[in-house]
Amino acid sequence: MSELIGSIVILVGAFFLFSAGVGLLRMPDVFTRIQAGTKASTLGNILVLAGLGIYHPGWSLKLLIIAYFVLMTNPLSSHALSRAAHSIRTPMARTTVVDALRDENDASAAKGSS
Amino acid sequence: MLEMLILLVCGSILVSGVLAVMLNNLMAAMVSAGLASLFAAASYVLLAAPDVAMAEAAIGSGLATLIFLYAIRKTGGDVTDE
Amino acid sequence: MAEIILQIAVVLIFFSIVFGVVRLVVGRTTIDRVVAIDMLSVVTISLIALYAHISGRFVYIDVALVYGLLSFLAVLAIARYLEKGP
Amino acid sequence: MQQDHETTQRRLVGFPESLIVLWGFLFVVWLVINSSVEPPIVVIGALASLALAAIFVRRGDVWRLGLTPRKVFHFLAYTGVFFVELVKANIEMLRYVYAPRIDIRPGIVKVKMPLRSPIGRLALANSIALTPGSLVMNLQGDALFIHWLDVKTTDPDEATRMIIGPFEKHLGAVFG
Repeated sequence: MSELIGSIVILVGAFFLFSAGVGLLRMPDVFTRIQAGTKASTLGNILVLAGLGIYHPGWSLKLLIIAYFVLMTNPLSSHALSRAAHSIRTPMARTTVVDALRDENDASAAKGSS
Repeated sequence: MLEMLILLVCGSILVSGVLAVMLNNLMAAMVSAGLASLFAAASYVLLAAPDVAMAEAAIGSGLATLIFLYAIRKTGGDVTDE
Repeated sequence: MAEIILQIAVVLIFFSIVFGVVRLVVGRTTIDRVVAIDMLSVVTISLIALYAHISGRFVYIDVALVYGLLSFLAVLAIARYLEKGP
Repeated sequence: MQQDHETTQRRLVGFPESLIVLWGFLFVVWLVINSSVEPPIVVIGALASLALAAIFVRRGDVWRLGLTPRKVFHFLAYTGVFFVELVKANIEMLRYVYAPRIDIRPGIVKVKMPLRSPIGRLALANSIALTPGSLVMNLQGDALFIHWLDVKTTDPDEATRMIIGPFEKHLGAVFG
């Protein structure tokens, strides 16, 4: 019984990894790609590790450490990437409504120069 | 199933290696070289050599990328495409 | 039954790697390629952990652990470099 | 000279407590990674993690948590809320990804940061990066800039309530 539950959890995790790939391919600009890739791959990885933990309860401490590392480092790298992409002025999608960060930077630059 | 996975991973090594040679942008070429080493580590695991895979992951994917980055920063010559 | 479900999961991860490599080849800017390498490293961690179960050897989990620590460092260094400028 | 002495004093307030917290954390990670309790491994791990903790605790008072049962309870509640939000975020992401035509209106909005301590800010930023359609981009003073996948409002107060509403109570209780 635990084999069946574990394999179904692993299948759901693999489906989330697959949709991370589809999102990486289909989204219109860099920032939305970062969001799709990061979120779906994090949950997919955690679900695959949880399914393996259901299979082998003896492995679960080390799997927990791996899940903790991924959960801590993946948002950090996505944050650093998006900040770098914004600071080198990567073009955003055409449907973008508002960009408060660029407004703020322009305002502070104008205040500094005058 | 295992043969399929090994074929996929080795094909990915080939694609990223060719890309690392062909690209004009230095940063993108460095990223592709790191990806080739990442897939090489995965193929070592699939071929049942976990210690070699650990060394490859530590050196090739982590350390070599940092050293390339340091060298690009020292020379200061970055060629952009387009 | 469980074996068949695991094989379907491996095929899904297979296609996820294919999509990541396509984004690496197509990607217009450098940031696109770095996002692809970030996603591919997480997918590869899952693949190695799953293969540790399929082959039944506990040692392979250590490779996934080392991987998860070091790929993050490379991505962070590249992002800092791109932000500061050459 | 006097000033130098004062800064050393302030830096060492709460030194033993944060040292013990960081030492215990590193030691548990070492034991799990080695997955054995033989005497040489335990002794080497204790010495190495003590040295690392003593080096890193001297830089600021980041690790001074002040553990109480109330904080532990709020941290557990925060973990539950976080996983519910993570699953919700991914279901929403699936809806965007598999739609036949991607119809989103992304944008960058500005919200207010309610927390003070550095580790609380780290936890809040990491949780925002994993919740529905939002990603922290920059932090200037007390203002967070967030890339939102589907912008519903551009007013800072309304956006603050909508994005960091679920976490604010528990994280405020834990980290202050």
